[in-house]
Amino acid sequence: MLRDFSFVLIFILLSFLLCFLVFVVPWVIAPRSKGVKAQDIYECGVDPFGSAWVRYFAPFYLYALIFVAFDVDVLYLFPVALGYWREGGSDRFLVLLIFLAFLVFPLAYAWRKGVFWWRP
Amino acid sequence: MRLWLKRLYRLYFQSDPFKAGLCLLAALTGVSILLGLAWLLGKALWDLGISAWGVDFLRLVLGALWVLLVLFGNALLLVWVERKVAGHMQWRIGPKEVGPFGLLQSIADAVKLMGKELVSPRYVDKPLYLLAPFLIFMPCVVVLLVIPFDPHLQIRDINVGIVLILAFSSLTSIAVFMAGWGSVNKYSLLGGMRSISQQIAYEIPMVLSIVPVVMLSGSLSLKGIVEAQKVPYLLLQPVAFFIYLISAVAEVNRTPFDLPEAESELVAGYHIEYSGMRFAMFFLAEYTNLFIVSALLTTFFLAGYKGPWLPGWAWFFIKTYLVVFVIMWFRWTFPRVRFDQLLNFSWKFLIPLAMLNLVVTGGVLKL
Amino acid sequence: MVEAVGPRVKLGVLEEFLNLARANSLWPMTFGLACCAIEMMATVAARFDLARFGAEVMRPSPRQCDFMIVSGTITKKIAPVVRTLYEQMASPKWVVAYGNCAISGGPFVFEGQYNVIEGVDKVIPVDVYVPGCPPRPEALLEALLKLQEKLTGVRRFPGPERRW
Amino acid sequence: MVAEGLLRDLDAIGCVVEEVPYERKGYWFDVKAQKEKLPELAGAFDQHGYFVEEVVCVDWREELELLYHFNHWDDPRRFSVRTRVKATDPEVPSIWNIYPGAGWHEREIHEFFGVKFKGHPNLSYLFLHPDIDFYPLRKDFVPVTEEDKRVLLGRFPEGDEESFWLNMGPQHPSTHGVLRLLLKMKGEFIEDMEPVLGYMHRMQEKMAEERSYSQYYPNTARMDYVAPLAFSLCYVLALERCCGIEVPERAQFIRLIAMELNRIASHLLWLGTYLLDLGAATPYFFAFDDREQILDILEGLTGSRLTYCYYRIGGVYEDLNEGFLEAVDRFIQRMKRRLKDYDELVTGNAIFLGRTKGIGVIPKEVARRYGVTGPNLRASGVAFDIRVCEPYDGYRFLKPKVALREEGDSFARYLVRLDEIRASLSLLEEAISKVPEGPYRVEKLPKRPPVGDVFFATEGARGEVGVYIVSDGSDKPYRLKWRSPSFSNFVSFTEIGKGMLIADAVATLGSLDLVVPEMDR
Repeated sequence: MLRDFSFVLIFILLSFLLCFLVFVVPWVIAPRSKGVKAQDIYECGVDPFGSAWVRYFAPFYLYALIFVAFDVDVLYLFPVALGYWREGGSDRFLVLLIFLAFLVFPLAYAWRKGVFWWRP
Repeated sequence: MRLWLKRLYRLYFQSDPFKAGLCLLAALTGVSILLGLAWLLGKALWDLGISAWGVDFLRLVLGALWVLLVLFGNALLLVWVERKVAGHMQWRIGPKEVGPFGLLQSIADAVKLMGKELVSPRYVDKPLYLLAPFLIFMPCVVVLLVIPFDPHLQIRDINVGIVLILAFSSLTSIAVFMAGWGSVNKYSLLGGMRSISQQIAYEIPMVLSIVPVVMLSGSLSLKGIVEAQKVPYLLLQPVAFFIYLISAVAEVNRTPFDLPEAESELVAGYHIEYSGMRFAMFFLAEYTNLFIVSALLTTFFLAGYKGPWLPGWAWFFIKTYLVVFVIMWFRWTFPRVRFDQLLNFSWKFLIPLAMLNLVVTGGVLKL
Repeated sequence: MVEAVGPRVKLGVLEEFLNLARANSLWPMTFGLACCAIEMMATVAARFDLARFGAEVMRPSPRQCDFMIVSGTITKKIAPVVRTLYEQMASPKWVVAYGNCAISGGPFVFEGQYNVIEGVDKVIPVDVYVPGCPPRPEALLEALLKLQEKLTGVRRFPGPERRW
Repeated sequence: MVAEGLLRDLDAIGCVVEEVPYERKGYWFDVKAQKEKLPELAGAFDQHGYFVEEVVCVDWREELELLYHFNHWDDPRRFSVRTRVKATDPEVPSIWNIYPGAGWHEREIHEFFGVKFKGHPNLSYLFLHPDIDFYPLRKDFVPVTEEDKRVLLGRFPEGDEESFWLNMGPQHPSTHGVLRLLLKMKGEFIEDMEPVLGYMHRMQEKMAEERSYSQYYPNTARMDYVAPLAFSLCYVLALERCCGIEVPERAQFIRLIAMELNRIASHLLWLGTYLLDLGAATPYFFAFDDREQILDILEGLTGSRLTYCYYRIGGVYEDLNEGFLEAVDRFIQRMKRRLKDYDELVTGNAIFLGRTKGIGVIPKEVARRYGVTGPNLRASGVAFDIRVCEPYDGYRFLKPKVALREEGDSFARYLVRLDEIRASLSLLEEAISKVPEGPYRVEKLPKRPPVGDVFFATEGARGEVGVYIVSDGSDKPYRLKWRSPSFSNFVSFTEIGKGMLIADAVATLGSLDLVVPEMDR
């Protein structure tokens, strides 16, 4: 197990190293632009009004909230599914149904509350 | 040296069909030899057993080389294939002049991007902006670790492979959001926002469509799943297959779901401020992710490397690239959906359907 | 106008190799100004197919493209925009002045005119000029070949005279 | 009829209405009004369902003359309402609250002539660059005063740092040129917008005053470069109407054939770029390939691919070239097959339907108040087509079928344009079988047009193209004003676009088929 994940760790490091090397090359061999606006923020060729970091509107956060309600539960489905077929009796199906019912509930609630209906 | 370069140049651009054919043949032979070599090495190592530290180390080194080969070879190939496929679908021929059949086109692109300036705008949030290309590249490398290209060509068969893949591919959305937020550009911010809600919306149907596969195979290791498929699960789980296909297209941000980089709305989306190699990382990640989701689709539903006559890796690559072709076909046929339609399609249609599919599967298995 | 500083390390052979790659992967910017933009679009389309030379990757963001096709009249209002976009492009970068308007103001120059800048080279440096009103798509292809020639010193297709 | 009822109302208001010969002037009624009575007058026109075609200002040195052209969909008899103001301190009541479309024309006149419109909420720069510190279209040099400059620089959101302002354009893939929209966003929704035009303002109207009639003529094709023949035709026909030239029938047929081919080419280009806006790349290549066939035919006829200079006052430049009619016939057969392909590829596509159905609806009332014309209007259920209402040239012999849809959304506009391609094909089929023999142009032309004014409207691919020419008897126009359909079509978007998703805004903007240099002139 530990050896498995040492592989993963080494590969992560490898990818970072590779990326770093790839970024050093252009730093060395690429020419650089000069210009007053070269380092400015691009916005279709004109100066932007105000910052991009402003208060953002709600629908995205609502989606994020139901996702949180969902994702962890969905991940627990894997242990349920793993031995589902070969082990245990028909009562497993009932367990699955109960599990899914918990998933259906937030979805139905969000649907009812109009999260999926966009309006300005 | 100069003369040699010019000769090379002439070979590139004024090649007759004969020379072109020769070049292609040479390239194909080279790739086959490399693949065969990797296969043989993998097989030999497999036979040696995996207890010894030395063998592990060897596997690691060879695995790293293999991953690099797949990563860059695949991206170069797919860029060329995509442009060629697009060309032929659109009554034109696509890249043709750069090398035989335009085969060197993607290499020229890569080298050019290597020599391009890395602009880092003044007002960006430096840590986020600089880290995003690293983070988008990392999952691509790690996920290739567990993909079974062949019975003998899998760098490491981790027993919770699926969970690992899901965990790391979720990182992509974080990287994209970091890029969008860190650029302090309004278009990229919109792109980042879209990206993150799109990825989380389509991750759930994706997971829910994998769960029946796990139920059927009783294994979380990718190799175990392939070995458990007496018949391709496409036949047993057609609904899950289509849900996975749609979610996969959405996960890799391709038309009709390419909202985060929607060209006609958000100019270039989240990577709008990235230039040169940094942009190339996003480009590379896009094509590698395309390969990965196709490979996973092959593994889960099309019986992976299994198949008669041909060696395993050949079957694997044939199936994977077939899926890649289908996804490309989508791209050049469909318009882009609207953003709320995209999200609601997942939440209102795909997720309930996936749950229903799960219930039916569970019921049938316990009958 | 000095628009760029050279690389930190410059090697002759490396530079030639890079230029060879650059010449074969010139990505234009999606920036249509006026009439000539339609001919630019026609050049990308099926009959003329800019993709043959690997130049069909229209990048809308200036950070990611290699050359700008100035396809139309430069008015006083658009000139700063063109200048900004040019500066925001990542170097190395090139400019094609496509059409008479971009070269000299074209048919829109007359006594007492108040809004047209007579030539885009008053705003940004230009590498290739393509005359015509509008130039045919073949002319844009020729401009691309000229740009490649400028980079590699070699003409792709044997022209009137072979250099080597 | 509507006009009679209106005439009674106008009498009640107390305006002098004069009936003028339509064949020479291009309008039926000439209304002279006091400037104070303008709002009242506009109200009367509004009650009878008229729309503003254009607002023109003519500088007579001591006085400025303002002209409002009103027209009606069901009773297309044009009213020309004129009022005069002192050139030293020109001030007129604005009619923007009755006709918001006219409000946009008023903004244009304000910055080009310095006429102040009392009650107008926003008289900031629309076309011009802030450095230009005089009124360009005035005959004498009139500098912009400090006070006026403040008004002109008025409404930029400099202080408003809290909101999410997004610049869409000038360099943006889906604005097709250099249109700039300053959007006030609320997340993905558009709360408010401020268009900035004039990035392609090429002084067409000023240039006309500097050049002789024939010198100016080639530039007409550079305004709407997608369907340039409509503008050429309009200009040529206006001068013919002014001079009373009767064109041979063969020339009229040739003009009609070229014009209809050009219309199909324009709609094909629109089809391709619109689908590109919606994210589908392939139809773009298909449409351009079909368009190339038309360009081949027109190149054989006119000698150029895009900016034609083919029509001449009193006919056309050259007779039909050899094999032209056969080529047109071949194209018609090909195009009929191809339309089926488009139907299969695009029309039935569920994603396309989801993106366009019910999106960007232009109600009839909005269309009227903004002066929307062309396919955009016909998609809203109004059968108003200049080719049928005021038949000119070859359209007096051949009637096109008017494509009509009721929904008014983007999908309806798409269908109307496809139907127009079909209608144009059948019209072409009829025309090439009926081309009469005879001369293709008149030999004797008058040196210069007589003193007077003339209006002419033709149906371009985007809507009603109109030109208003004031001649003082010299070889240069005294004043020339274009009515560009894209401008009126576009300003309607400032109303319907509010509260839209940005993706819908792209889909709607694309479906309006805008050509920016035509808006900016």
